[in-house]
Amino acid sequence: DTIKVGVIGTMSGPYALFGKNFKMGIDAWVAENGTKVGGHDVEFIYRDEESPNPAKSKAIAQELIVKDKVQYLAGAYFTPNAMAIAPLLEESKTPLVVMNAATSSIVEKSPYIVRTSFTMWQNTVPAAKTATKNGAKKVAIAVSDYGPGIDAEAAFKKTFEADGGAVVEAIRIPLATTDFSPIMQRIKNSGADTIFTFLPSGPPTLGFVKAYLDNGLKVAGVKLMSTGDVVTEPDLPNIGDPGIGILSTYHYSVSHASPENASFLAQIKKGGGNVDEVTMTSVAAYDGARLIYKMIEATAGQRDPVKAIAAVKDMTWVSPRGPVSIDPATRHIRQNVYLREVAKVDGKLINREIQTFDAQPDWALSKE
Amino acid sequence: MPAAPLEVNNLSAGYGATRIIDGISLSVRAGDRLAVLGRNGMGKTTLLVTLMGLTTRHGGDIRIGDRDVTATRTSARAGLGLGYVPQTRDIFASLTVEENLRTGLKGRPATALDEAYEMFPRLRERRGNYGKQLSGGEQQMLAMARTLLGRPSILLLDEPLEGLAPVICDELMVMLTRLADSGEVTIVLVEQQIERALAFADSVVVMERGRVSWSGAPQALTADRALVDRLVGVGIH
Amino acid sequence: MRIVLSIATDALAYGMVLFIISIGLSIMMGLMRVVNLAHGAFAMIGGYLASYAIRDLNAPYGLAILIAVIGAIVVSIPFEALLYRRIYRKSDPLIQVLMTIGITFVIIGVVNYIFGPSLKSIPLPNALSGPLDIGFRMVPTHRVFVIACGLITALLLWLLIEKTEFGIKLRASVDHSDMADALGIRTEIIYAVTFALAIGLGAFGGVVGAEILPIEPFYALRYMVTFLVVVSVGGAGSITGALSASLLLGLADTTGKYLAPEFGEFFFYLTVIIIVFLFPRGLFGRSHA
Amino acid sequence: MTELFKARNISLAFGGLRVAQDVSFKLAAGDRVALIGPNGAGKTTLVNLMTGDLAPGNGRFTMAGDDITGFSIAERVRRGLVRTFQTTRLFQTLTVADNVALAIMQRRRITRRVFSAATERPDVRAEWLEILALLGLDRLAYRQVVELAYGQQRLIELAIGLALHPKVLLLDEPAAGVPHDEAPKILEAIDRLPPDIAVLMIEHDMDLVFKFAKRVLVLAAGRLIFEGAPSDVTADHEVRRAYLGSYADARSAS
Amino acid sequence: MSDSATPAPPRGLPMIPEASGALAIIGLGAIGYFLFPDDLAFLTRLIGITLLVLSLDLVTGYCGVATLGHAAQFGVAAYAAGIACVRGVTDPIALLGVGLVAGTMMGLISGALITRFRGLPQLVLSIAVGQLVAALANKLSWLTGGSDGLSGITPGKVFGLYGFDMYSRTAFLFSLGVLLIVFVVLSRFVRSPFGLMCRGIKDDDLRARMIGVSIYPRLVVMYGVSGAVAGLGGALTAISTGVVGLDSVSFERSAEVLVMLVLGGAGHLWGALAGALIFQIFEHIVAAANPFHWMMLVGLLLIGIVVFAPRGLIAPVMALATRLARKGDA
Ligand SMILES: Nc1ncnc2c1ncn2[C@@H]1O[C@H](COP(=O)(O)OP(=O)(O)OP(=O)(O)O)[C@@H](O)[C@H]1O
Ligand SMILES: Nc1ncnc2c1ncn2[C@@H]1O[C@H](COP(=O)(O)OP(=O)(O)OP(=O)(O)O)[C@@H](O)[C@H]1O
Ligand SMILES: [Mg+2]
Ligand SMILES: [Mg+2]
Repeated sequence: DTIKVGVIGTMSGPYALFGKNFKMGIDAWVAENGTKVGGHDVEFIYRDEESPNPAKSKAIAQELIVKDKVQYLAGAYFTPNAMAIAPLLEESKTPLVVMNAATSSIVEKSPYIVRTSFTMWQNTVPAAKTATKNGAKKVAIAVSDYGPGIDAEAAFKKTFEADGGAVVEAIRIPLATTDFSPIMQRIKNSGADTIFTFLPSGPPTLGFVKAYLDNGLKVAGVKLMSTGDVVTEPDLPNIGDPGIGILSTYHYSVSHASPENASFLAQIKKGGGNVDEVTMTSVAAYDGARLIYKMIEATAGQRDPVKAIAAVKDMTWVSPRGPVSIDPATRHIRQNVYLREVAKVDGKLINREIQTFDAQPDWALSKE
Repeated sequence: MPAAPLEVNNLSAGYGATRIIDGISLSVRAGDRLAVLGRNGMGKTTLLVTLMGLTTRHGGDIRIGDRDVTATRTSARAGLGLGYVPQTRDIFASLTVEENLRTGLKGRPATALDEAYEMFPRLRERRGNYGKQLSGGEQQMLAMARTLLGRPSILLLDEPLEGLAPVICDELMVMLTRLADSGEVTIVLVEQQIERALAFADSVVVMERGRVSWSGAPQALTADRALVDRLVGVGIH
Repeated sequence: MRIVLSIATDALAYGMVLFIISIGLSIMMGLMRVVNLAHGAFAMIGGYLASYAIRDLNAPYGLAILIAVIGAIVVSIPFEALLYRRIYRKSDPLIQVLMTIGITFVIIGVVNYIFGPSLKSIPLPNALSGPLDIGFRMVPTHRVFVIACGLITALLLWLLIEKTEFGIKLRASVDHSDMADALGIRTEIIYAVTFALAIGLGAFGGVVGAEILPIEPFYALRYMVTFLVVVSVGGAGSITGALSASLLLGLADTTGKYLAPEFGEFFFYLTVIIIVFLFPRGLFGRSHA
Repeated sequence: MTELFKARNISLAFGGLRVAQDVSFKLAAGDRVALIGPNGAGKTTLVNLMTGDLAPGNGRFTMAGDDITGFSIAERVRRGLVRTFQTTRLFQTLTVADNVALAIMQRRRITRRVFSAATERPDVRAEWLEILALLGLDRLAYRQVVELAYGQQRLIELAIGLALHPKVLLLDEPAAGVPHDEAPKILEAIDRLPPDIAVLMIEHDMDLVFKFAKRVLVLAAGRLIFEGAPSDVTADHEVRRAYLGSYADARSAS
Repeated sequence: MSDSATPAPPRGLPMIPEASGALAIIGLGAIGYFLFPDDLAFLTRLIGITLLVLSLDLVTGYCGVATLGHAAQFGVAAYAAGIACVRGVTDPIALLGVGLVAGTMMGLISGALITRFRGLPQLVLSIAVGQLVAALANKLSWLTGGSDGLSGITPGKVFGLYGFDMYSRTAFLFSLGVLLIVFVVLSRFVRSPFGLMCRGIKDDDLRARMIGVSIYPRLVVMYGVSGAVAGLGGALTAISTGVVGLDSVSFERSAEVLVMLVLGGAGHLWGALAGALIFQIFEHIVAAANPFHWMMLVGLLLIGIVVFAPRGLIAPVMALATRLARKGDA
């Protein structure tokens, strides 16, 4: 028999790179572990969520469940799309492995959801701590004006102010913005010594960093601190040498030095993937596939979501990003977050890890 | 360019698949003046437009001088000396009067514009105005002048007197007669002012439902009002 | 005062980028009456070619611009010959929208396939990169370059369209293509040349504007609305219109971003509405007959 | 006779060009007036001013004693001021019948109805059939207007005008493009109108003007230079020179 | 004088349009329900969008108003229905009513702004109004859920009997019923004197004014009707999906439905119906077959339509029908 897994991701459209990464990660896992689990064939079926479009995503998920009879759902790049799928899970007894959507509350929408990606709180709290440690007194926060951005702003503000710092400017930038000159000017006038920013990876992030450099903020000594989304590895060549030294906190760097990561990247290359295009979503997908295999194994190929979720609820393993575990209370991944710095190594720009924050939970949901 | 003869052989054409003119043959000698008469909707305009190559041709052929132009592109026909003044005038609305005239120059120097202004002094006064601001009659003058500036050897006129004041009609007819007399141009005139058309032409065809229903000398019609009435008049249709 | 100057500087630079990219579309919409929603797609092709020329062929910036402009025109030729010709004359604008959206999708698909889904930068020469001190603040050097390019483009185009025989023939062909033909104007050539001009301008804008509107496969759709709005507000086909609309909208956008960024496009579109109500024919529209 | 329409001291200039200069006239019930004058004299512009398409720089219009200068186009039409266009303006993609039917239904205030079939309402149909038959257009009733010859389109302009049951009817060169010998059909149609309406016709076809008009207004360079009986107009030296040309001679000869 | 007999109106399809419309929709619905029972979620979504396309046809096809902001009516109604549901109004019929009212209001507002102008200014205003609504939907995230979407919409049973399930049977039949009623009502509406006058205004608005029509109020009313239809579509989508996202007010949505309309043939309800069905089914099939490069195929479809059926898909069918009818007369 064949157990089908429906993967919903951004396969076309402006975010196609990340959908492609879902596939690269899953392919890498399958290449290493085979297409059979305990005698059952596993087949991944890809569908395009394209953009934040909950109605469409729900129709796709429903079709996967009803028509293709998938036993598991996976993927979900955007939060609203994940939210739209959630109500289907219980009736259809289908677990969902979220491989990107980063709003904390998603896992609360259904007991059948586990997440292998990250949340904004998870990555931002270490950023705020770092800022304090590096002597930042006055910070300007600039985030994209949508769910994750607002999460990032709240997380930074809360942590940084608790440590005695002052937030002198908090700017919410619309997603469509590409010209950041006026924003830089405003930050400059605010007298901030450090900028904290989160923008979803893509054209805006590049524009932001360039505006930071070209408007003379770097020259004037204003530091830039961000979550890793702003300096994803495929963007680094575009930012170029002026970006060297930018700090970020993130759960995965393509340059992470570990045997697991090396073999993961080698596997991607072997499968025809381009290592320069690898982003965090491929790792989330790789680990997501691990969870799915585990669930299939635990249920012996039967549709039994309770048993399946129970089997992965407290899993612990070493991922290409480092040691991770699933938090049984939240079904969200607990992982190391790294402080990285853009550096040039062997003529190539990378995010060099310079400090590790061990086993970070989702700070929004966690009771710690 | 000296006047050229025009030969049309068994020409059929229309708009898309709809056939409007059906097997028309005409022969106009160089320097001749042919008047085309007929009631509304009989295909006069369609005939002229087909000569310019702007409809779907279903059959037959067209010759200018000794050249077969049946398959020639519209702009090239203009290059061969065919000049057309449409019934709807087709003024370039967003060009000024002067710019409109310049489109008709066909490579002649801009000083030639004075010819047009002499022909219609009214246009000189309005030279800086946009085409769409002109009165109906002014547009008619402009359309005529624009085509004449290109010194056509065959001139196709579709109701050129429509909307012109009687004095201007007089002047225009005088001018057209002078042009034709000079032997520089062959004229095909579609006109509803039958008396003026008959006085001007040296041969006449009457069209009915896309065919030539009568042809002959203008005198035959001038003399016989009843015949005119039957052919183009208020008869039953 | 400093703030005002500062905003004005940013607005001018942003406005000029909008202008350079939109003017090709303005010509296409105003003079050829083709609502070419694929304009951004050709600008994007220009951007990709320039990026490829600089990063993979090590071409200097100036040469890369040339390659981009000529390359985009060459790519556009089959589109012109096979597709655009069908929608030039008298065609319903809705049909034009349909066709040009289709062309956009196809170009996006092909570009995505060839160059991959990630963003492509166009590295600047040293002389144009980094900040430039203009007294009261630092501005990106590149912006100064863009402003100069914008002004020169505007002037040359104005001369071409308003003052030359070509401009007259073009406008005549658009008003009444049959009549223009009947006067001996080779309208199909006029159209082809103008099309190439519009595409070339788009590609040029795509390259020099890439710092603000970065080149990626969805460029063509992402900025479609912005270009359309700039052209319509300015009045299609008018150089001065496009220029003033770009500057005004650039100002609205920059001011909004500076003073209340969280409102996003709100002020931009509010300004659009106000301008339309004040100038119902576009700022300097070529009103169509 | 009751005065239906009055123009008082109307002036308008386009930039430097003064197209109406202090024009005043009256139209009374039963009037049949021809407005003639050289090309570009301002005749069409005057009609545009009367219908509200243009606003005068100066002067007032009154209809049945009410000042209508500030009224919208539609409002004036509803009061019975109806025009035809020199260059045809029709509903091009609709059929001939629909064009006339719309005018009829608008007049009868039934175009606001949202739930009844339109053109084929028996009462409406009877009316458009009659009008089209009068102008010899009935065979074309179900043809799309775009497909018609220009001369036929001109007659539809008139048909729409008639369908609106005007009190004051302004005809801008209704016979242009209609064969000279068929033009009387237009007069015939006008003759069928109720006798108490006023008709103002702009026309360059002098035969038609003389058959039609009981009074002639001559406009030149935006000024009314003559007002009087048709028989007097050919005698007026100025009018002969500026406008009539050989026609005057032909007419005085006959 | 003419001696010809009084002209006979050209004969149309053998049945009156309302009946043929109803039959076609029931037929298509039956095909969907019985032959594609696993695709009902998709078909339900399709019906919601189809209503938006029909609504767009009213203003674009019948009034000639060019708009790239029509999703505003749809989205506002979807949000209104969604918010009402989240706050306790769970009866689906009542939610439809909420959508209808919200859509109508939004339609009247947009119409009042947009139809004052023609041409490009009109187009750009429609974009601006649409984008303002989108910016507001994002800004008012306490009400709309912002970019996370408005979730948790769980409508009650239809007539208290049929609940919404995962297989979308109820949702599909419910939507189909709404579409049926709307289509029949609109068939009648567009042939009414009011509808015919709108077509006249589209052809030549000065001519319309010159027969005494005040066009502005009429266009605004038409926009209101159009908003009502779009509102039903939005409410249906909210009810059947259970989430409302920013996509429902987005520019992309507006552009997409315009493409569908033109593809089918603007100015015919059948064209709107055909365009909506064909585009969405085609997109659905190619997107499933090739999730990575389906866009290119859709692009090729659009180009193909312009090349082979430049007046939309429905025009050749209509021409054929007329030809057959004329032949029948002869
Ligand atoms: N674009 C068109 N498409 C289809 N049929 C047309 C078109 N233009 C004209 N016709 C038809 O062709 C026939 C001949 O039209 P044409 O314009 O040649 O007549 P005409 O003799 O010039 O009439 P008029 O004196 O009124 O100008 C008419 O029956 C008309 O309905
Ligand atoms: N919008 C405008 N701007 C500038 N000039 C205009 C405008 N409209 C009309 N004119 C000018 O006003 C004058 C009067 O035009 P009008 O159309 O009233 O003339 P007319 O008496 O009807 O002439 P015709 O008999 O030729 O139709 C013309 O010279 C015309 O060029
Ligand atoms: Mg004709
Ligand atoms: Mg006039």
